Amino acid sequence: AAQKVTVALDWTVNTNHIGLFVARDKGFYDEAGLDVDILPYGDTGAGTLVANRIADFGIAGVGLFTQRAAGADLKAVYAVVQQETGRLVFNADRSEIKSPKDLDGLTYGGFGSAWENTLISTIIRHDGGKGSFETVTLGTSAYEALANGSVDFTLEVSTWEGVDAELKGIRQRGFRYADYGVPDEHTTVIASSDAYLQANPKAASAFVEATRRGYQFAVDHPQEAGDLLIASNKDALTDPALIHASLKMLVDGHFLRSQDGVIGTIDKAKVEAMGTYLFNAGILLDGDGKVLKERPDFGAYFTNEFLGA
Amino acid sequence: MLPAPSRVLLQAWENRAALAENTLPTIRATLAGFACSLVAAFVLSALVDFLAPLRRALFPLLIVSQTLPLVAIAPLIVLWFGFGLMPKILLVALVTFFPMMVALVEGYAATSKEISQMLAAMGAGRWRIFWLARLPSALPYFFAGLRISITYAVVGAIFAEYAGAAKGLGIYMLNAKNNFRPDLVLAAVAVSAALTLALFGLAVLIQRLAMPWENAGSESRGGKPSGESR
Amino acid sequence: MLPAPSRVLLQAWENRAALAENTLPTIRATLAGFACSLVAAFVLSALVDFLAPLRRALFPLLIVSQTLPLVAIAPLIVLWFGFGLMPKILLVALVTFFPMMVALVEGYAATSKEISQMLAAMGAGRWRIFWLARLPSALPYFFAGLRISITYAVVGAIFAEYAGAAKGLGIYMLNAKNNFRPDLVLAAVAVSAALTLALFGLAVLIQRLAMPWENAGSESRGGKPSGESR
Amino acid sequence: MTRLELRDISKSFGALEVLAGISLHVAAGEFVSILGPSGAGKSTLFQLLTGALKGEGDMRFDGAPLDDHGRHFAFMPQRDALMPWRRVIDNVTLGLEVQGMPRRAAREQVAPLFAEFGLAGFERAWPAELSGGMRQRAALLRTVVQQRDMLLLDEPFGALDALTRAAMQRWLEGTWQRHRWTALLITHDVREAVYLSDRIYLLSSRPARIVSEIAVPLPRPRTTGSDAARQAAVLEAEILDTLLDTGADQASFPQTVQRSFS
Amino acid sequence: MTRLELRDISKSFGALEVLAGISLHVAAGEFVSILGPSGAGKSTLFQLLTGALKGEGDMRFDGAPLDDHGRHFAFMPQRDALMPWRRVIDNVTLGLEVQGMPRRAAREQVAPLFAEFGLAGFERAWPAELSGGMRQRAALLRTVVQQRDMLLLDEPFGALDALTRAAMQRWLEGTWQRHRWTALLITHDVREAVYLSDRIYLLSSRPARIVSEIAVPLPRPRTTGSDAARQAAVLEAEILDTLLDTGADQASFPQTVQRSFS
Ligand SMILES: Nc1ncnc2c1ncn2[C@@H]1O[C@H](COP(=O)(O)OP(=O)(O)OP(=O)(O)O)[C@@H](O)[C@H]1O
Ligand SMILES: Nc1ncnc2c1ncn2[C@@H]1O[C@H](COP(=O)(O)OP(=O)(O)OP(=O)(O)O)[C@@H](O)[C@H]1O
Ligand SMILES: Cc1ncc(C[n+]2csc(CCO)c2C)c(N)n1
Ligand SMILES: [Mg+2]
Ligand SMILES: [Mg+2]
Repeated sequence: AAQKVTVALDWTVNTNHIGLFVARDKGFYDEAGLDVDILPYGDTGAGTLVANRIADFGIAGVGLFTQRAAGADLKAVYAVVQQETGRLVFNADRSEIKSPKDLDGLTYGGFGSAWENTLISTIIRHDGGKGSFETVTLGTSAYEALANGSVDFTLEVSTWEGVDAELKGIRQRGFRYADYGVPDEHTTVIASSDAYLQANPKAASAFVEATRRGYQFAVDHPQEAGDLLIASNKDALTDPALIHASLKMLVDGHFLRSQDGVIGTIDKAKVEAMGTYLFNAGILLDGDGKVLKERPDFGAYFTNEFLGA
Repeated sequence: MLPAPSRVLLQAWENRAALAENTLPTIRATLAGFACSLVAAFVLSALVDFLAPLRRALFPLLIVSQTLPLVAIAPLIVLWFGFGLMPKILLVALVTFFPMMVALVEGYAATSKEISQMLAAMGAGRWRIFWLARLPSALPYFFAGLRISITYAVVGAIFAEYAGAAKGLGIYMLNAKNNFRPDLVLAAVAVSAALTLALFGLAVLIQRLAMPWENAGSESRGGKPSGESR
Repeated sequence: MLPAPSRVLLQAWENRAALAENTLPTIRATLAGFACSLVAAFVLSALVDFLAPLRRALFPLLIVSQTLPLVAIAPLIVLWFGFGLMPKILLVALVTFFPMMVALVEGYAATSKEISQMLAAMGAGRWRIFWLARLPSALPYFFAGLRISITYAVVGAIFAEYAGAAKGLGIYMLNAKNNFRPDLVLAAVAVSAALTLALFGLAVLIQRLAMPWENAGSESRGGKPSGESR
Repeated sequence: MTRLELRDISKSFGALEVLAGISLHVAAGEFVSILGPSGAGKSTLFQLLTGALKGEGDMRFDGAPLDDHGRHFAFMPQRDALMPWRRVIDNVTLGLEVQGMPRRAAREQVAPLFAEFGLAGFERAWPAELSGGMRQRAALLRTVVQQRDMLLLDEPFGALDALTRAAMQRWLEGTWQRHRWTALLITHDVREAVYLSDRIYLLSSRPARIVSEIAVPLPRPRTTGSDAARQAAVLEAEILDTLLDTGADQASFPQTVQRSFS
Repeated sequence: MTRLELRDISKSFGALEVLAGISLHVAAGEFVSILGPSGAGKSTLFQLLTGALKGEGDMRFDGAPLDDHGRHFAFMPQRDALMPWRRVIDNVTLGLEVQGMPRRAAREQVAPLFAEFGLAGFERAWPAELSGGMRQRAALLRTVVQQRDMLLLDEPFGALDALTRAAMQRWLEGTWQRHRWTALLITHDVREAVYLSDRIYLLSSRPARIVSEIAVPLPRPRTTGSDAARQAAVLEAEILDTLLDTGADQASFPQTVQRSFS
């Protein structure tokens, strides 16, 4: 019988998740002997679900660093994107914001994670500002708040919210993290737990490889993959144009598969760089809330061993 | 900022299939959860009525159970009970239980002294007094509580879905919102409001049927024909 | 899955400064919001009591206001009113208003027919009858509603903070959760529970003081000395 | 001068005909009683007068149609209708307060009457702490202090023992005489009716009709003298006879009454 | 054989002394009345008997300490305590139901009595639809159908007119005789006490003491005969005298009672 595998999402269904749906609906998981259940996005974070063994896999981001430092059993096994897709955005009509230092004193609509402040401070200070701003925790409402002027800026996934804004003709501007001293990263990864990986190495390999086939297919056949994603999420995805435009950007921008043809593989250097950056910023805390004194071994935060050849 | 009502209606109609499909699980969770909390409220309130010490021990616990910010515990419930119907039923029960419980307990206490004395003199035990006098006395209170509860039932189910569900009005709203479709969010909100209104109407109807004496002898202005002041 | 209580307590103590700092805004929002909803419940219930047609018109609206899934509208309210105290007050008021309103309306209806007739015969106008008979008759109902409401006040404030705030217990919980500190989440939950328990205790105390007659002549087993069955 | 005049008053509850054309009048300063079997419709008549119920027929007060029911009557309901949430004194001052008298003045006005009503020391008690008879006296006190044009009393002495009842009746008669109140009294006690009234209406059983109107030409104050007592006894006997006769057409009810005992 | 025996019963509510050493007894099959001023403590005594209140002193039933208050008495409270949520018939069958009788059987048993109590046609009415006297009769009916060892009646006829009252009294006397019930009656009506009782206890005003115990040696059934009536009148006068004498030590209350009228 097929082995059951569950995977939790980090956000409502979007093009970052395309590989999962393609692999599922194209039968790649079936062929790998897996019965994959894609858990819906909800208030309970994917990291929490995975670390607590409610889900076997989950989509994660930078949070993985802070959570693992705090003792969560999380390990990245697949890089959904090869470069940073995140971006700091604000409305284009805010002409007074010329560079990041102008963000000092403004209001940020955030998602409630510790690394956000570090990241934004870095950007502002790198530009010569003080790095002090107001944070309002909004979660999924951040983008409405930005549109309606309640907050001055936020962070976005440029291949999703950015594309949407462009399609809708909402004029926005933004700063790329990498331009202001933040190391490049795999913004979105798939993570599992050491406990699961050790107990189910075969299934883990099967899942990660089949998932890679899914992303591979999406890169090769973006139109068909997009339609497939829409078809299996009729209720949620009501704007086909957004899906296809977003996919186009993910593919053409070499996010899903790098120019060198790398797909899914996690770049040790990027993990080390991001980890070191966060460690130096002093936001990696242990389970008791104490700042980590020893630089952790970030090599343990990820593995490529389930990717196969 | 908000889409026009006409647009909401139109979109609701166009997406009626999806809406219907997502309403069903919510209704199921609402009804099941509400049924549980109804039973629990009756059983627990009766228990507490019989055992005063239990009341003193249980009430703080119950209050605490209400003070747990749902936002904080909904994820926990998902962690414990997974993504099935169970956690939704639990959350709905948790949300709707308290108003009925409080109303019942207050209602029992409103029983006329004379009537319970008379029953005791008839040789009625505590259980009979409860059944014959305290429970009927608590009915108007109970229905006040029921009306409050029932407005929370649907909301509770939607909330539970936010914490994690495959289908349901909550999920539909969440998706619509993150896909920048406020019109569909509002359509789902309208459906949930309609559901609640229907449940509320049902509660009022049941009250009418359950308390026929409330309208007896009331052919007069002002007030009910309650035997006497209380 | 859950941290040990000892650990929660220890961490609560170690982070007491941060907890206190985040508790204050929540208390402020809770009290302000509750005060608003108290006033609104009295004014509106009285209005509705005087104008039966208004009742028929207003009640569905009020019910709908309760059916709006908070998860869906909290963000909207925050977007409209900003991140200050205002949206929190509004949300707390929205959450706590309905139980008191329903209880009051039900309570007015429970007024003894004989008493209102007698007052009318004394020449008392509707307003006086309301003030002298209907309001006191509604008091036990009101307090049942109040107890329900008050347990929701803190939760409402926390919820509002979840939807968007700079500081507060809700934000503290959210951050703790996202940063994988279930112990701190629970510490904040404990604080919120303590707050609610305190408010609840206060409500019980006020009820005792406000209804001294409820214990009069009750030197007997079972039931209160209410004038007569109702 | 006719103060209250009812013409052909009828009232039904659904299919139940209760009042079937009641006509009666009460002159200013007159004390009139209504005697009638239990369940006849006496309390219903008062509910019509106080506006709590609507019926058919013509009701006039001082010649004008009775519309502001609340201005003319001090009404004592059959069940005491004390407010459990007000102390006895505050229940007693209720009518005065409704009339706009400041609370303190109202209390001062009623305070001396507590002793006369046997309620001294219970001013600050709650109604739930009173005995049945004490409740009734408190309700009566609440009624009489209102100083309205007319008293409507629905069985004001039903829960009182012979002594207390006699004392209250005497107080009522005396005070009534002093103030020249107009009064309409519902009672089930023939003696009480004779002792207090200028005229008595006898009601049939349901549907209630007026079967007889009896004048009580006894001198006032009705204190002593065996002559008056003898006259009263004759009247009482007459009334009981009438009641017995009219009661007889009511088939379902046992009519055999010991004349010697009742 | 002594059925109920009370020895030196006392009861206070806080500082208010209500019962000050009441001793009385009721023999099996005996009808005993308690007469006393309003507010004396009569109803309080019944509350002690039914276990609703705790006091001091010794209470025995058939020689054994009275602990299961619910097994011995059929109790009619002073205020009717009808349940507003039960139809009249279901209020009446309440005691039988509590005793475990099936509802249908209970209804069949009580149904014939509705006519006798003047409540025919009101079986399915709600209590709120009854007149004051009808409520009282329903409460009495609920009490007597219980067929307990002993009846405790707290002013069962207070709201009834003379005729209805006489009929009910007659019914009670007749039925009591037939069943040889034991009965303890609280009343404020001297005639009623004399008509119904074998013995009468007179209570002083609060704090209540027993001031006199009066035997009523009239023949039963107490139907007719002017001889009996004369004897009864003598007894009544005697009782009123005693009441007047004892009432006199109660300073705050007007004691002047018209002997001719009360
Ligand atoms: N629950 C109570 N709390 C305080 N005082 C009470 C209570 N019940 C009765 N009393 C007081 O006890 C006294 C006796 O009351 P009780 O009802 O026994 O009188 P009663 O003899 O039955 O009078 P009545 O003929 O008017 O019914 C009264 O003064 C009353 O105020
Ligand atoms: N609100 C009501 N609804 C239905 N029937 C009613 C209502 N009020 C009174 N009745 C009926 O009307 C009749 C007369 O009632 P009412 O109270 O006027 O009698 P009463 O003459 O005052 O009797 P009592 O001497 O027993 O107080 C009764 O048969 C009663 O059942
Ligand atoms: C589609 C999509 N949009 C927003 C987020 C929320 N989010 C999480 S991390 C981050 C910033 C990236 O540097 C943002 C915006 C998400 N997870 N997926
Ligand atoms: Mg009446
Ligand atoms: Mg009494």
